[in-house]
Parts: sequence; structure tokens; C-alpha cells
Amino acid sequence: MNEYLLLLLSTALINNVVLVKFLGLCPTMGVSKSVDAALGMGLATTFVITLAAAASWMLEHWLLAPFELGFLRILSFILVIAAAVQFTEMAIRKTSPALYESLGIYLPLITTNCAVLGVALLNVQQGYGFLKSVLFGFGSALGFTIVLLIFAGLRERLALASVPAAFSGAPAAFITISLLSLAFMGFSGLIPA
Amino acid sequence: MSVPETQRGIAAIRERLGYQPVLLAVSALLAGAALTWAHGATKSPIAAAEASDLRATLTQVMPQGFADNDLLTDVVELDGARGPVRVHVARRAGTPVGAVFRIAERGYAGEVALLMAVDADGRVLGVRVLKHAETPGLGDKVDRAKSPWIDGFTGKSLAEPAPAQWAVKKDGGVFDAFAGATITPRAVVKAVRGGLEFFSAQRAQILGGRS
Amino acid sequence: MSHARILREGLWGNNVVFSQMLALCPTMAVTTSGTNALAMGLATTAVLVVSNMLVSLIRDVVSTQVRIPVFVVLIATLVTIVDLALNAWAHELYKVLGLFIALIVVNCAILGRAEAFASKNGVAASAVDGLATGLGFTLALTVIGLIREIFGAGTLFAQASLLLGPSFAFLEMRVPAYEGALLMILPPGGFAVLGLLLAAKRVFEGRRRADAAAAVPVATS
Amino acid sequence: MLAAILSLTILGAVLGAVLGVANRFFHVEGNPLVEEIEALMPGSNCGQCGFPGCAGAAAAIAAGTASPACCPPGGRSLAVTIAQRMGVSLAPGGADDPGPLVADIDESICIGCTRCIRACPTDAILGGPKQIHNVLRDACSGCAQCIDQCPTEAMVMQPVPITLQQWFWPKPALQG
Amino acid sequence: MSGRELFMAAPAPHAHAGADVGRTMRRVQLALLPATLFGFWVFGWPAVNLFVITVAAALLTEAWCQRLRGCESRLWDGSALLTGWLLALSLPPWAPGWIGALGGVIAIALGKQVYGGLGQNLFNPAMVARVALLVSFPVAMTHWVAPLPLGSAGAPGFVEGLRITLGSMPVPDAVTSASLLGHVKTELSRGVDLAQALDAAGGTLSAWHGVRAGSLGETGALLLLLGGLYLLARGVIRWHIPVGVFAGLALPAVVAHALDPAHSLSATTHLASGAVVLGAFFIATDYVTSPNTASGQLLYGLGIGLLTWIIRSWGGYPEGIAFAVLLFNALTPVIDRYCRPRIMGRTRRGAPIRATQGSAE
Amino acid sequence: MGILDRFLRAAHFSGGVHPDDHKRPAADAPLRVMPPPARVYVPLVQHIGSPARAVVAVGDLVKKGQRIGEPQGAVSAAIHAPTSGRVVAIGDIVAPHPSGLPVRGITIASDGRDEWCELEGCDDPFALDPAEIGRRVAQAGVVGLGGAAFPSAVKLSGGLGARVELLIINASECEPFLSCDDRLMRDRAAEAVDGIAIMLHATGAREARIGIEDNKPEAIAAMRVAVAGQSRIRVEVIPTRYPMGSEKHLILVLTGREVPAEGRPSDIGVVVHNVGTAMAVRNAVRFGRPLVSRLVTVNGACVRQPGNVEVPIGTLAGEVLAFCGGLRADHGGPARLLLGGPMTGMQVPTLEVPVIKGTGGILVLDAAEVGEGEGGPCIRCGDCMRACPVGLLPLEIAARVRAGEVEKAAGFGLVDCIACGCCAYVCPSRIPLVQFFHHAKGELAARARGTQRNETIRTLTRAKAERLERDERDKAEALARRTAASLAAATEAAAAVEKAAARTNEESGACA
Ligand SMILES: Cc1cc2nc3c(=O)[nH]c(=O)nc-3n(C[C@H](O)[C@H](O)[C@H](O)COP(=O)(O)O)c2cc1C
Ligand SMILES: Cc1cc2nc3c(=O)[nH]c(=O)nc-3n(C[C@H](O)[C@H](O)[C@H](O)COP(=O)(O)O)c2cc1C
Ligand SMILES: Cc1cc2nc3c(=O)[nH]c(=O)nc-3n(C[C@H](O)[C@H](O)[C@H](O)COP(=O)(O)O)c2cc1C
Ligand SMILES: Cc1cc2nc3c(=O)[nH]c(=O)nc-3n(C[C@H](O)[C@H](O)[C@H](O)CO)c2cc1C
Ligand code: SF4
Ligand code: SF4
Ligand code: SF4
Ligand code: SF4
Ligand code: FES
Repeated sequence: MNEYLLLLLSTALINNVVLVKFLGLCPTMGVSKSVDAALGMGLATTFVITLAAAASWMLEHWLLAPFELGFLRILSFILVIAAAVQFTEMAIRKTSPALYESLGIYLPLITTNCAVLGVALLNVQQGYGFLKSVLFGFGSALGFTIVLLIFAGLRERLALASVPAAFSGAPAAFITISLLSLAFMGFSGLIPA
Repeated sequence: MSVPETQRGIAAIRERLGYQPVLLAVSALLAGAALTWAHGATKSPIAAAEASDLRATLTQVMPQGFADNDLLTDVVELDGARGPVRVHVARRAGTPVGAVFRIAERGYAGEVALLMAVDADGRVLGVRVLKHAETPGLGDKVDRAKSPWIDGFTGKSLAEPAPAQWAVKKDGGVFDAFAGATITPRAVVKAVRGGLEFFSAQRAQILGGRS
Repeated sequence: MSHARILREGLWGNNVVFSQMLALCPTMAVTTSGTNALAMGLATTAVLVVSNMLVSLIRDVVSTQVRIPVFVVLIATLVTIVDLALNAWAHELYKVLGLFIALIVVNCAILGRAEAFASKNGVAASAVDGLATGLGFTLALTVIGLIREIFGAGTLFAQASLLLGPSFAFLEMRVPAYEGALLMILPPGGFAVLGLLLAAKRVFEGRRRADAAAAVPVATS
Repeated sequence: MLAAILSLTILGAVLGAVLGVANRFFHVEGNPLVEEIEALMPGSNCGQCGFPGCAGAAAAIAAGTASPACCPPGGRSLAVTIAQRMGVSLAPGGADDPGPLVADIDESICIGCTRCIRACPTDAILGGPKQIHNVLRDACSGCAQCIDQCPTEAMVMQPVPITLQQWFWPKPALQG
Repeated sequence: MSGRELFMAAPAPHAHAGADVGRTMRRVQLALLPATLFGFWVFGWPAVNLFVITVAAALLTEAWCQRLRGCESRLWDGSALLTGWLLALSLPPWAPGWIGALGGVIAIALGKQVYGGLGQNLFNPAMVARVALLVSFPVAMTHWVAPLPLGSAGAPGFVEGLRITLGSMPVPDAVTSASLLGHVKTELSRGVDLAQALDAAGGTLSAWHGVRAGSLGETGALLLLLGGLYLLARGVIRWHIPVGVFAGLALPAVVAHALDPAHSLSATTHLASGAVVLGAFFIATDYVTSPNTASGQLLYGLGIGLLTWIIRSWGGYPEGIAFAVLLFNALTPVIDRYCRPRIMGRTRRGAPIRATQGSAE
Repeated sequence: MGILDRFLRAAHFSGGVHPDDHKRPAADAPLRVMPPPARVYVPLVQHIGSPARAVVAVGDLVKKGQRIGEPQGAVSAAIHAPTSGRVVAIGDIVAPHPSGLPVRGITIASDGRDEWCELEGCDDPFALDPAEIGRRVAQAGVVGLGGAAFPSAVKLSGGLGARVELLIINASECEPFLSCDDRLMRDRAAEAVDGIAIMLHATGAREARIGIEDNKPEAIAAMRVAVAGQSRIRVEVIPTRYPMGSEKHLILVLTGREVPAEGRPSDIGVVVHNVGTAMAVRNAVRFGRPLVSRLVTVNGACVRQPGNVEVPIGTLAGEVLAFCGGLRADHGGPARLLLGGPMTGMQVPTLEVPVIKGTGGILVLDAAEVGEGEGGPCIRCGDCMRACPVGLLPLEIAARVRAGEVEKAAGFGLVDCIACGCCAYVCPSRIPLVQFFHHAKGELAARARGTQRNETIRTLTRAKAERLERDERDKAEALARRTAASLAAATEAAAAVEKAAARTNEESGACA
């Protein structure tokens, strides 16, 4: 139990996908202008990453490893992820317009989130079992969501500040995420990897 | 845009239900073929690169020309204090003259993994850090790329210095520490000493074993 | 659009990193040294040019329903080939760039160019666009990498000869007696450098615009 | 190696079929203008526009709540294209925007010809034949269709005057 | 026209309580003064030099940025001085001068002026600088000295002090010492028992009376406490954040110490060591980067305390308060979003309360 | 019942400030009555609601108290001549308002006789039907004298529904510098209590409570004497704290109950009237005297003889000041001319503005009293939040208004702001918080007006289009009928016309 908790904590905070592993930066910069959008994006991403972690584990262990097709890993992972995302989006859109409004509309954005593929590939590298793989995916996505939410909160305040013209918008946002990652360095060494 | 009719024709076909699986399957087929070809073309260079990579690390810890066998394949699997250890045996003209194996110890921030080579008399031939997460600028001086400190172990054995002296200077030993960072060197010293102890305990099996 | 214009846009005006704010992950992750950055940029450029051309070739055949999967398959294939090639013939480099070679697949810039440009333009234009975008990306990466490297480690293009081949040795430089401020090669440094560069770009462009406005006495339309 | 090609092909076929079928069954009819604009967007769904993806941005642009220039990856060229398609000008209102105008009748010149009344689409002008006419400010849409009708040039467009009831404090000048 | 100008309409209210930003900042500086002077006495001339350099760098950077931005100078509102001051207090007292100078520049330029100056920043400028320096130059930033009170034997004179600060004279080895927390962390990692480790460091008592190794401004914990109480009495700060920080640090410490006294420090040692008092009264309380409401402030304080304890106990750094402050600076907008005062006539969730007709009896 | 109530009620509301009250010299000076000036300028809107309509013409002779403005609509108030004389102009006069915009009003040249018109009094108001009292109060043009100038009759006669159980008399007078209610209670306590008794009768409330802040001991004593023997009227001494006089806060302090947001006191069975309003009600009901004068505090360091003056409505502020000895030139001269108190009052651009029914004070403050100083950016100290008696986050609202995000500001409770000014009073950076809120409220109202206007215009356009179309069809049908009877050849033409009509029909249908 403890082991699983530590894994979750370490993937979510200490080895945060965005701030430490540098994955999923584009949506972090793109969808962080409002907390509400960030929340929707975070939840949608959590869903997809967890799904991708599970799917890629199955692909790896049931198809790629037995047939020694490691060189098809990137291709098959991304294919399955892209198709799954697109399918989920279409399905939600039709079946639950309310859910689509709050989550579904963020799904297409996820195709270009490299954290999805990144986490799936890292997962294989770590050689986790199924449960741990899923947990790893979920923890990473949780870390993504946390950073996205905090960052969106900061950017909402940033939008109200009288930032000098040269820095307003993206430059100030980058400085802010820089300071945020500086703060996250305090977590380093907390749990030996 | 010059042939609007064909365009329209394609557009009509594109919308058919059966078109999607065929299109994706064809793309996958082509992709699969291309990759299979690429895989075939790169398979042996990759294997060679990986092997030479490993071999380079293994030979780094011992003087050039110390061994004439392929360290990579000459392996005995032994029980160490922390589980199985793969020991690569170095031979000259078939005679075992030393061994190379991995050691590890908890440093300041996580494990410091090292590779060490010992000669048949139990003297250190060389030590290298394989992996560490020590603070850059402080603990990372154990890395040969940052400082030659690690060379200080070469030639040392369990007898020399005396067991009590196998420690950093601050703890009454002979080994230097870095300014502001004692934990990392302490861990490395402990690891190397552990490695020597492991070697002396398993000496017979390592040197006696035939490949 | 003329090819020169496409080139200019990709390199500066509509630079993937500086203007479009895409492909940020490799931009942050592999720019701890100029050498890594340059190599990553070139690898991405190769993929971009070919993927743009291929997408442009097949643009009339794909249907909206499976458009994204088809493009993704195409890009993933190219990336895997690059990945295998680097692994085979530039093993040291491969070890450094690691996961991020595979992640070229999801580099938003590639799918972005496929959707935004190649699926709407001819093969030649698409190739030029891919080249321009890729070189723009390489430029951005290298600039960021060099700044981080010189301030963070006191070197320039360290290990270029090891990673890119002996002929690149002339690039290597070192600032004597400077240990470097570690922060620069850590994540916060990467973000901060990009933020400051963006601000600098804005000031520079603002000044240029002001100069232009001052030089040309208000045009009457 | 046949396994590789075969498994991949099967994977592709299955996924393609799933998506094709899904598209048929889950199809939602959209706004054609939105779809047209969406086709113009970069499609990288990066979200920098502040909307959830290009579809969201396209919907907002079509609804008029977003500027055609809201997409950084699309750059200026995209903004121009969309603006042309939408028939809007790219330049924002600007400082010299005089605010809404309403028609006003100079009572001393009006001859009560009723031509303006017939032209006004909102019946904002009161008055019968040979009487002095008046404009109901609240009903006037500012379309200026009446102006040219007036034979005596009694009609002019004027900014809506500020009344005591409508006056409110201006925004304080920026500080710090 | 001049008559109209005389009465240029200004909005209500046409009265003011008289508070101003400069006065608030001056009060904080006054509260810091005793502990600062004490620090000067304990660590001697090098500490004074470092302080002057850091504050000067902060002020110069502020002036320069305001010039660049072309806004009127607000140098004398005291906020940049305070930032430099707090940064200086958080540095190792004998750190080289360039550390202080660079820190001052980072704090003001990157921590504050990038955002538009006073009141606009999202992170505590002094802590941004401290952490950036710590991460960049771990050696210089963890180099502590033993107390060498001014005038005592072996204490550097003015000229020697200047040479130490400017780096032209190495710090004598005999003087270097570990801070209490750093020492404890080292010893624990070596498997030494806490009781022994603390004995060697002079025990908890030295933490309170303050003649011990540590950063320039953290050692005089009692004087800082005094200053903090002054700020409370003056209404410059409110109790929620300091109490939150103390509680957040002390509660887990009490529990852990009871469970495993050999490996966890007692609550009093935690409170007295490191920069807890400075942080709780002077750093976590920075208006700009902390939540506004009472509940938000309490939550924020508790979070900082708890995180500090976690980092000290398990993290890679012996002292965690700067990181904890920065992390909770980042969380401040989130806290502010969820901790809002109840509006009169409304429920907490913002709906109008139900009218209950009649019955005053 | 009272005892339990005393335990239940809140002694405080959270927030609020303690400004220096500056009341004394003016409050202690004896009450003076100002004779009518040569000309009075009487705006036609002095109240909340629709403007009154002038019912006199230029040249008419009017008596004091004669009705010169007729209320229009449900919430409006009549206007009466403040003195006898001749109407010399009906047109624009400078409004007593910071905008300095004109307002429609009637100018009367006094004949110096100050002659009342015929008045309809009543010896026993308690025999009157409450509705009749309401009618008489409305006739007299009485509006709330506490500041908002809401037509009192509407509140009195429960014209807005709910039953009233408790009448609260607002005599807190929490604004610094003002003392007209204080002076009124000291000098005319018996009359005021008589007015309160009439109001009690009119509202049908069980009880009346007079809330007086404890910084007015003389007024408290006088009122205590006056209410002796009135079992249903009680004097309540309440702590001095601004904005105690805000009705929601007064109700909270006196009853422990909160008025629901977006609601009215009547929702919880309470009605609040100012003590001066009670006096005006008494005058209206007992003597039929309309509201043509009011007590005004003239105060501030720049005034030579501060004090309270009974001023005819329509007198120019400059003339009132002249009556009080004019301005002093020392103190570095006047810094601000205000109508009302310093916390919520408004600065007016000139001295040439008339006193109206809602004018409680004319203040000429020097720089020290205004507390001028240099501003700066918000440092998020939160003092404004702690000072806000409503529990708002002024800093957050203002930041959003500044960024132009008015809707988001509304989400932070902008509508609940009572514009009391506590926040700006304490702000160390002197952010013009209240101005931000006024601006945002105005902006929101303007947007709402705009939306409504667009709606109207859309409806009108559609209506006109439909009408045109109907006319056309009617015409076509008439034509068809006429021609069908005579010429068969004409049928074709008719069909064509009809087809055209149908087409227009379709088109407009598509448009709609
Ligand atoms: C940010 C930071 C990073 C550190 N990193 C290391 C490290 O990597 N290796 C190490 O041995 N000590 C490191 N230390 C120092 C230890 O905390 C401890 O002070 C030191 O090892 C004790 O050595 P000394 O006895 O020479 O002072 C670090 C300290 C800090 C503040
Ligand atoms: C449309 C409307 C209806 C009102 N109805 C009542 C009412 O029924 N009872 C009441 O006591 N006040 C009523 N008021 C008056 C207000 O609640 C309040 O007393 C008045 O606006 C002055 O308040 P203030 O001076 O505290 O701002 C009403 C106000 C308006 C605008
Ligand atoms: C901030 C504020 C302060 C007020 N102060 C007073 C006051 O001191 N005295 C008073 O009678 N009304 C004051 N009012 C007005 C009351 O809220 C309320 O409108 C009035 O007592 C109703 O009585 P009226 O209709 O007879 O004027 C204040 C209103 C506000 C918003
Ligand atoms: C109680 C109080 C505490 C402060 N603490 C800090 C601090 O920790 N760090 C800092 O840079 N400035 C501090 N300041 C100064 C000021 O708020 C700071 O320069 C702003 O953060 C800059 O926008 C403090 C000010 C006050 C009133
Ligand atoms: S910014 Fe442009 S590319 Fe990005 S999601 Fe919005 S519309 Fe699409
Ligand atoms: S401007 Fe248009 S709406 Fe206004 S009166 Fe003239 S025609 Fe009517
Ligand atoms: S009182 Fe002024 S400075 Fe303080 S938080 Fe409020 S608005 Fe900002
Ligand atoms: S003016 Fe509004 S925000 Fe300010 S204290 Fe009064 S009620 Fe609160
Ligand atoms: S490169 Fe865009 S999300 Fe990683």
C-alpha cells in the first residue's frame, strides 16, 4: 500500500511531468488562462493518460513484447491513443452534451500533448506491472492537473497585474512557470527515486 | 484545383463507411513495411553500438591492455549482500587476473551507482560513477568528468590503508571530502570498501571459475 | 506565398517556439547544451520536411474521420526511422536526446504544420515550409541552448565532437575559471531564458517597428 | 517480420472501422460557418487562443465573441483570411470611435414631409404630415437611413447625449 | 475655468485614515532592526558588508528598472529596501559579496519588476532570490561560520572583513561550522543518534539565545519574536499566518518526536532553529504574496509550517522554509479563490439568505 | 419580548471604520433659520424615481408650498414652491452632482413675503386611515431625508407588499461632520417623536426603535424625555461606528437579523426611516405642510460659522455658505466643496448648485481634513477587506474593474457594495476603490440599457416590417377583389401580385 502511495506522490509532485520531466508544456502554456478551462483540461487529460497507460501496457505485453516488435512501439502507441481520443470525443459529444461542454471539448487538444505518449513510453522503460503502470499514468496526470491548476490561478492574477509591455503575456507566464519550478525544487530528494 | 471532377469523385468516396478502415489499414501496412525495413537495416548496427558502449564502460575502470578477453561475455553471477551481482572476469591468456562489478550506496540524494575493478590481489584498479543524483556542484565531484577525486582509490586495498582508515578525513580516515559535501564521498568510500570485502569473500569463486 | 516569404515566416516571423509557442517540451528539455539543442533541431527538421511533403502528397486522399490517425501514423513512422538511425549510427547522441526523439511524434509543431500548411498546399511549398519551420525551431533551440550552457556551465557546444562527430570540434569553447550557475541548466533556468528571450524579441521588434515608422514619413493611403 | 506488418495492418483496419462507424453514429450537425472557419484554423488544438481547441475558437469567432486574430499559431495571415471570410475589419475600434449615434431633427428646419418616417425601419420618428417631427432616442437604431431622405437637411446623426441619469464615474486613471 | 479646476470632481470618500505604504514598510524595518544589529554583533564586519551590498544592489536595481519602465520613481516607499534587507538576513553571513549583489538583482528584477513592481509580483522576491542562489551556488550558500562576536579575539577587523566579503581572503577553516539543521541532517544520514548530534551542536538553548551558526538574520530568534510581536501590536500583520506556521511545524514535530525521539527533532528545536521565526513573522506575512482572508491566511500558514517540516525531515535540503513559502505563494490564488468572506445578506455560497418574516420576539 | 431580543441582537457588524467625527462645534451651535433668498432653483428630480412634471409656466405667481411639480409614475415625488414669488424660468440648472450636468428645474424669484398657500391640516392624525396618511405624505412630496431620497409614502403605506412589524428610526447619523439629525433631536425632540408616532400608526408596526449613536448624549437625553410615556417607542443607544446609519447595518445591530441580499428591509418585516423624515411626515400630516425646507449642516475648517441651518429647498450652496459667514482664507484655502458627508457625499464643481431635499450637509474641507496624500499600486494588504462592512473583497473587485472585466467584478459581489467608502478610507495606497465600483456599476447599467435598447429596436423593426407587409397584402387583396369583379384578364396580374406578396412573406419568415 505504502509503496503505491509513494509512487503516486513521487510521480505527481517530486518528479512532476511538467516541471521536472518537461512533458505537456504546450497545453500547460496554452490552456492556463482561466482556472475553469484548466480544470476541464486537467480532468480530460487525466482520463486520457490513465487510459493510455493501460492501453499501452496491454499493447506492450500482449503484442509488442511477445512478437519482439519493439520498433513498432511509438507507432502503435500513438495510433491507439489518437484513435481512442477521437473516439471518446465523438462518443461524449453525442451521448452527453453536458459532459462534452465541460470535458469533451478539451479532448482534441490532448492529441498534441506529448505527456500522453511520453508517459506511456516511460512506463515501458520502467517495466512496471499493470497496476503500477496505471498508477504511474494516473499520478503523472494528477501532477499535470495540479500544476495546470496552480499555474492557471497564477495567470489569472497575472492578468490583473500591470506587467511592463515587454513582458506582458507569454514572457511573464514563462517567468512565472520558471519560479513555480524553482519552488517545486523544494520537493527534490524527498523520496529517493 | 485544376481537376474539380476528380476532386469531387474522391470527396464522395472519402465519405463512404468502408473507406476509413481501408485507408487506415493501408497507411498502417505501408508504415509497417517501412519500419520493418528500417528495423532490418539498423538491427545489427544498434546491437553493435550497444555492446561497444558497455564494453567501453567496463574497460574504463582498468588500465589499457590489462585484459585480453571479452569482458562482456565472461560473467559469473554471485550473491552479494544486496542480491545477485554480475561479475565480469578479466583474463589474460585465459588466466583470471581481475574482476569488474557494480556497487552502490545511498548518497545524499538517492543511490550512487559505481563500477569498480579489482585485481587478483584485491587491489582497486579503478572506480567510476555510473549513475548518481547528487547535487551538481557539490556531490557530483565524484564523477570523473568533474574531478579526479575518484582516482584516489586506485591501488588501495583492504590492508592498505588499514580498515579503520577506510573513511573520509573528517571521520578519521585517509580520504578527502569536498568542501560542504561530506555525505557523498562518505557513501562512495563505504561502497568501495564494501566492494573489496565482497571480492575477498568471493575471491575463490570469481577467480576459480572457468568460463 | 513565395518561398522566400515562407522561409522568413518560419525562421522568424512565425517561429514555432518564439511566436507559436509550440514544441515547448523539447525546447526546454534538450537545451541544456548547444550541442544537444542543435542535434535535436536537425532531427526534427528532417522529420518535418519529409512529413510535410508526404502529407501534402496524400492530402486529397485522406478523409476527415481518420485524418489525424493517418497523419500520426505517417509521422510516427518517420520518427521511428530517425530514432532507429540515430540509435544505430549516432549512439552517443541518441543516449543524450533519449525519450525526446520518440516524442517528436507528438511535437505539436509537426502535426500542426501538417494540418495548418501541408494539408492545404502543394508538395514544394510544403517542403519549404517544413524546412523553414524546422530551421526556425533549430535556431530557437540552439540559441536557448547556448545561453543556458554558457551561463550554466561556462562552456559552448561542449562535447560537440563526441556527439556530432569530430568535424564539429571547432565549435567547442570554454569560459575559463567560471563554474557556472547551476540554475540555468535546471528547469527554472530554461523557462526563465525563454521568457527573457521572448521579452527581448518583443522589445527588438517594437524598436524596429518604431524605427520603420520614424524612417517612413506617415504614408497616406 | 510478417507479424509486424500484419498486426499493424489489422490494428489500422480495426481503428479505422471504429472511427468511421463512430463518425456515422455519433455525428452531430454543426454550424456550417463554424466548420468553414475551423477548416481555416491551424488545427493544432494548442489552446493558446484561450478556447478549447480550434473548434472552440472557430465557434467563438463565428459568434463574434472572439477576434479573428486570436490564434497565435495562425499568425497574421490567418487573421486576415478569417476577417475576409467574415467580412469584418481587423483593426479594433480605436480611440476615435465616436460611440453610438442617433438621429436628431433640427426643429427649426423640419417641414413635416414625413419622408423620414417612411424610411425609418424602427418607427423611431414621431410626427404627422406638416408637423414638426421628433426622434425617439430609445427607438433609433442609428442606421442613418432617414438622413438622406430629408429634403431640408434637418436630420443629422449625433452622439447620444449623456443625461444625469445615465452619467457614471469614469474609470480611474491607471495607477502603478 | 480655474474655479472648476479647484473643484475637479474626486469621488467619495473625501477623508482618509492616513495609512500609507511607506509607513508600513518602515514599521517592518523597525521590527527587524534589533535582530539585524544582533546579527552584526555576532558575525562581525563581513556580515555588515554583505548586508550593505545586498541592500544597495536591491535599491539600485529597483531604481534602474523604474527608469527603464519610465514610471515615476517609488524607490522611497521602502519596499525594495525591505526586500534587500530580508534577503540579506537570509544569506550566510560571510557569503561573498557577489552573492549578495546577484541576489539583490534577482530579487528585484526577476522577482518583482518583471511583474510590474510593488504589489504585482506573484512570488516573494527575497525568497525567489534566496532559492535561486541556493540552487545555483550550493557551496557558497551552505558555508556557515561560527559566531565571532565583534571585538572578540579572532574576529576580523573592518579591512579583513572587507577582504573576506570581496573574496580576496579565504575564510579561515577554523571558523567554518555547520548550521544546526545542516549538522543534524549530516549526522542523521551517518546513522548518529539525535541526542549525540545535538550535544555536539550545543543543544537547543543556543538556538534561542542566538550565538550560533546560521544565516545573518535567523539566529536572534528572541529578538525576531519581539519584532514580530511589535508588528502584531501595530496591526501591520495579523496573527493568522505566524500562528499557522508555528502550528503547522510544531504539531507534526511533536507527534514524530514522541514516536521516534532518536530521529526526529523536538518541536522546540524545530521552532528555534533555522529561519522559522523570521519566516513566520516577516516573510510568510508579505501582503502581496499571501492570501487576504483570515481563513485563507491560517490555511496558508499551516501549509507552510507543515511543508517546512516535511522538507526538513525527508527532503534534500536541511531547511525548507524558503521553498515552502514559494510553494504556498503559488497556491495563494487558489486559496484566495476558495476562502472568501461571507457577504452580508448572503450565504457562504453567495445565494441571498432566506428572508424570515417577522417575529422580533 | 424586548429582553430576549436584546440578547439576540448583534452589538456589532464586522468591518466599518472609526473616522474622526468633527461634529462638535457645528453640532453645539444653535439652530438657525435661513430666510428665503432672492431666487430659488428647484430641480424637478430630487428623489429616486422618475422626474416630476412641471405644472406651472414661466410668469406664474406661486405661493410657498404650492405644488409646482406633479409626480409621474409609481415611484416619484411631488415638488412644491419653497417660497412665494414668480416663476422666472423653467429649464436647465446645474445639478447638485459631481458631473456638473444640467437638470430640468423651476426658478422662482422670491417676492420676499414667504407666504404659505392654503394648507390642509389635521388635528388628530391617529384617527386617520393609514392609507390617508400615506396619501397626505405623498401630497407633501416627502422623501427620505437620510440621503437616498426615496419617496417616503411608498415605504410608509407598505405600497410594496409585506407587512411591517418594526419601525426603525435612523438617528445614528454616522457620517463625520454632519449633525443635522443631532440638532433636530436636541431642539425638536417632542415634534420628532410625534412624527414617529404618526409613522408607527401609518405603518401598522408594533414598535418603533430609535437608534442613536452614543456620541450624541444630548440628543439621547432629549429623545428619552420625549418618548417617556410612549410604550411602543424606544430609544436605543448604539455604538459609534461608521456606517452604522446604513439601514442594513442598523437593522443588524438593533435586531440581530440580516436583510437578505438583493432584498429589502420589508422582507424581514422592518422599515427604516430617518428621524428628519419623521419630522417631515409630522409637518405633512398635522399641518399639511409640504417638504419645502430642510436642516443642513454647514461645516468644515474653511467655514467661518459652522452650524445647522434650516434652508429653503432650492437655495444655492454659495448663499448658504454666505449666510454662515462665508469662507475662511487661512488653512491654505478650501480643498473640497461637498454636499453630504465626507464618506458618501459628493463633490460639486461649483457653489452655484441648489440645496435639494436630500442635501444633509454643505462641507468645505481643507487639505488636512480631506487627508490628501500620494497614491500607489495596491499592495494587497487586505485592509479594505477588513474595513468592508458588507464582507466584500474590494481589492479583487477593483483589480477586475481596472482590467476591464466588469462581469467578473460583479461575480465578486459588486451589487452588494453600499458605496460606504470604508475601503477607500483605509487604503494605504489610496486606490480610488469607490470610484472603481461606481464606474463598474454604471458600466453594467449602461450595458443593460444597451441590451434593452437593442431588444426594443429589434421588436420595432420586426413590427414595422410586418405592418408594411400587411399593408401591401391588404392593398393587393383589395386590388384583386376590385379587378376580379370586372375584368378576367386582370386575374393574372392579381395572381402575380399575390405571388409577390407570398414571396415577401417567405423572405421575412426566413429572416425571423
Ligand atoms: C542544496 C544542498 C545540496 C547538497 N547536496 C549535497 C550533496 O550532493 N552531497 C553532499 O555530500 N552534501 C550535500 N549537501 C550538504 C549537506 O547538507 C551537508 O551539509 C554536508 O554534506 C556536510 O558536509 P560538511 O561536514 O563538509 O559540511 C547539500 C546541502 C544543500 C543545502
Ligand atoms: C424598487 C424599490 C423598492 C423599494 N421598496 C422598499 C420597501 O418595500 N420597503 C422599504 O423599507 N424600503 C424600500 N425601498 C427603499 C430601499 O430599501 C432603501 O430604503 C432606500 O433605497 C434608501 O436606502 P439607503 O439610503 O440605505 O440607500 C425600495 C427601493 C426601491 C428602489
Ligand atoms: C453608508 C451609508 C450611511 C448611511 N448613513 C445614514 C445616516 O447616518 N443616517 C441616516 O438617516 N441614514 C443613513 N443612511 C441611509 C440609510 O441606509 C437609509 O436609507 C435611511 O435611513 C432610510 O431612511 P429615509 O428613507 O427616511 O431616508 C446611510 C446609508 C448608507 C449606504
Ligand atoms: C509584513 C511585510 C512582510 C514583507 N515581507 C517581505 C518578504 O518576505 N520578502 C520581500 O521581498 N518583501 C517583503 N515585504 C516588502 C514588500 O511587500 C515586497 O517588496 C513586495 O513583495 C514587492 O512587491 C514585506 C512587507 C511587509 C509589510
Ligand atoms: S490558438 Fe489557434 S491553433 Fe491553437 S487551439 Fe486556438 S485556434 Fe487552434
Ligand atoms: S437613424 Fe435609422 S433608426 Fe434612427 S431615426 Fe433615422 S432611420 Fe430611424
Ligand atoms: S486597502 Fe488598498 S492597498 Fe490594501 S488591499 Fe485594499 S486596495 Fe490594496
Ligand atoms: S464601498 Fe463597498 S466595498 Fe467599499 S467598504 Fe463599502 S461596501 Fe465594502
Ligand atoms: S511539445 Fe507540445 S506538449 Fe510537449
